[in-house]
Amino acid sequence: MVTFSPDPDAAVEGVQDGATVLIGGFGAAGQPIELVDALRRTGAGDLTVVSNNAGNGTTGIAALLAAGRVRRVICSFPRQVDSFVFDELYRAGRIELEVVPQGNLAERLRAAGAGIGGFYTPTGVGTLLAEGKETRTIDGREYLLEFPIRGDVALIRASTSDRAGNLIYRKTARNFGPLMASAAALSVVEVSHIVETGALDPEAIVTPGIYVDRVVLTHE
Amino acid sequence: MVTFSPDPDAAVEGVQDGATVLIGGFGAAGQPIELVDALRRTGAGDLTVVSNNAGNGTTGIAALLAAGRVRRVICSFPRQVDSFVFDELYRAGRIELEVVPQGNLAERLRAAGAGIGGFYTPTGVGTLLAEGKETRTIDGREYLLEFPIRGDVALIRASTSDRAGNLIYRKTARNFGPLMASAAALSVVEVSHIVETGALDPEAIVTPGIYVDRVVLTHE
Amino acid sequence: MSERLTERTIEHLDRGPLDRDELAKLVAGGIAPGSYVNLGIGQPTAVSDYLAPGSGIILHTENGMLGMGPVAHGDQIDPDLINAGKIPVTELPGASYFHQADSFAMMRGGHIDVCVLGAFQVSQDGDLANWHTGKPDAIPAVGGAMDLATGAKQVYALMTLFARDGSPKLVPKCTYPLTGRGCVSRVYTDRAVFQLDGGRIVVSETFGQSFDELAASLDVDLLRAQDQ
Amino acid sequence: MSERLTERTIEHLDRGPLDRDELAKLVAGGIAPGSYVNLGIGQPTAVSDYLAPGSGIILHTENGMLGMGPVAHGDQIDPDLINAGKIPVTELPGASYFHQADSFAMMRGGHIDVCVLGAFQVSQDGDLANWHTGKPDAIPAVGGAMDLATGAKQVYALMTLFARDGSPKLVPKCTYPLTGRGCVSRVYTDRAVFQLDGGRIVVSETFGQSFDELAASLDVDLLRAQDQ
Repeated sequence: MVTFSPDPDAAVEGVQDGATVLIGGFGAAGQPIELVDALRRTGAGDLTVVSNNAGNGTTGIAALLAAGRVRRVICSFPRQVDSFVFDELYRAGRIELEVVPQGNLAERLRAAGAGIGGFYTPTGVGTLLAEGKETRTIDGREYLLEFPIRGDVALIRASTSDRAGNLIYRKTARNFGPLMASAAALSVVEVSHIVETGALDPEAIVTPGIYVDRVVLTHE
Repeated sequence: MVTFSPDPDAAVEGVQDGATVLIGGFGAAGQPIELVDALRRTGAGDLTVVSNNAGNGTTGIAALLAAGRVRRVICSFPRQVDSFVFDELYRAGRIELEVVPQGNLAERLRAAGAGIGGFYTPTGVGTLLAEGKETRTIDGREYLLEFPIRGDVALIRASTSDRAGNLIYRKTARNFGPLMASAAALSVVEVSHIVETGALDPEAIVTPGIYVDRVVLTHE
Repeated sequence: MSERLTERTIEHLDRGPLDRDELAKLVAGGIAPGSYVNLGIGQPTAVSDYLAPGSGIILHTENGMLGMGPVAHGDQIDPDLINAGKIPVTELPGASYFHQADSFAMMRGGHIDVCVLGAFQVSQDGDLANWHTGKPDAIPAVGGAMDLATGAKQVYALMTLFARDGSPKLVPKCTYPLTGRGCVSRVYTDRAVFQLDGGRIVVSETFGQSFDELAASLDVDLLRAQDQ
Repeated sequence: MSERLTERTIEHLDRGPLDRDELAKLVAGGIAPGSYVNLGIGQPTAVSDYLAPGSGIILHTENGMLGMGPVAHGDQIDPDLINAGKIPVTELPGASYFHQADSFAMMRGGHIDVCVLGAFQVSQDGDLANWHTGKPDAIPAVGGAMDLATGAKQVYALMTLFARDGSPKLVPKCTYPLTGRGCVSRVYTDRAVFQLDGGRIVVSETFGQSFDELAASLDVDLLRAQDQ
């Protein structure tokens, strides 16, 4: 059942050292900035962060990395013009990196949420990222076997939640949110608006409240 | 690119003998009755029909079966109070049946649309429906390997299409429509309403037009 | 495994077996407030009549909906809004619709707290048989039964304890074809409520008979709650 | 394989190599009306400036949108509406939004007609290298590149024919780490357009040089369209 947290710090309470944390967003769109900042303030460390990118500038995920809280990053695109915090840690051998093609990352998160034990994907076949992975030829095409990525906690951003935790997103900020909400034991969402239950169109709800545990209202 | 057919007969033109036809609907909700009737009128035979049910009464899929056009049915729930047409053919050994748990059926259709070569599902493990299927233990749990179900053509029903073929559905009539539209080489949709492109909320489109080839307006 | 129902086995000797409504009410009372619940076709559907208003229990129907309301009547009937038993139903505030892959992802992924399913047989290991009589001329039809049995966090079986021919339906090993292995954690029957726990069967309550009378009528070993 | 571009190899000797805009325009003109198209990060993005209005070409951006419009300026800029290069863009009528699994299902499932991708190297077998320089200190970052290369019906590579050091980028075998195997069907460069077909390389057009001059500058065997 969804609960509404008074502030981001309350919303991320209980994240343990060593947790796997799924963090939504593609670039700045859909980044749960306030929740990531709150996570940093908890002091929880030895984290595995699963996110499309590995932080920009000195805020959000980059600040979490800079604070030394992250042991391992699973992402599709760590290297960006302003990913210097990650770059430095990586080059110094102080952080582990698993690079996953973006579509495989999305599908592995979906598999975790959907109870799928593994799946065969054509993406990555014959590349460096296939090393160590099982392959199988199905109907004449080669595939890699990929496994689910489950989170202990998901931190995501949506546009609006109703009182039942049903979520809608805005435009391309939807990106990983619905998948991560389904793939984590505890799903925490920051939203710009909270409305009464029944105010959202049942045909247009993207993440049903069943996938949501905690909601916090933050500034837009 | 989507085209708009003048009537259901034009919409189903070109279905070949031996085709695999995905037919939407769960019970009466979302059944593309007019397209199924038109398919019967084409005379195409030796069909494999993939649908949740195997026909009710004497109309729709049941009429297609009664006309002797179907060699094989892949479905989750053939037996119903009024499935006498199927029942009789099946008992007479005149139709093949593959029973697939409803969730595996849905996931196999999704896999076909998503380019997934196969996936491991826990559903069906240790049952009659696991016979002949490969199993694998992942993280201590046993799974069955299931493969995609692709269609040559999908016949589905939606509520509304815009001129770009973007679809929305009504309530539980959504069921298999979005999956089948993505899983077939040719997707044919009957709708109750056609609106101008731009009239549907981009956040609420369920089946993007990329999955739609032919649309026909039928009575509600 | 689910929490203990009772500290001690309660023997209701001052009454007969439960009727269908009493049984549905008992099941409803055993579901925690705020749970997401799927009620199988047939007798389990009646459980919805006894869910307390304000309990915050949200019903899932596997044909693609959360927030299902009561059965529709008269003008409420909408052919596009049906439950898994193909009965017209209604929509509650906060409802949402989704396609079949999303609906079964929800089920298979372990997001539904409780699924209540009818049963032909349940074994002491929690195996469930409810989809196929095993008769050679039977037309197999599984629907979502296997997905539900396999996917929910808790599966409660709801059945009469004895078949029409008098044979017990809680058995050492199912003779009917299985729907799922080791999936049932609780069995609600007209004669008693059982908790299944790693091959052990603990009796929570009996109706119209004593624990010993119950034990004598079954081919499985029973435990009293207080003997655990 | 895609349809032949030209019946005969056309040698444009009265001009120099194409500049970036001319090349983008050429690629745009080679995309069939009504196609669903994904334009990769970098130079391919410029192709959108030359898609004919009324062509009905619909752009996919893998971060979750169909019906992407031009780059946003001024008041149009919405931080929630960006393309895969993280540049603010606009929305056209008929656009739709979806999450990352749905977006890559669309790509992986073969629903996107054409994907135009930048390249470090393309091999005669259609192998694509565009994600990793292979340098030991490089931080690997793949994004959606492998999904795009593997998933689209047609992959067009868009690149200069020669690297800054003068080495050809259309090669017998890629020396850079691969993005995808045998995925490229057409190569657009400033010096020529190539069709790849089962290990054979057919030249459609040359710019600023003859077929023979082009052939002499590369380490791969080239065919004239009319010799096929």
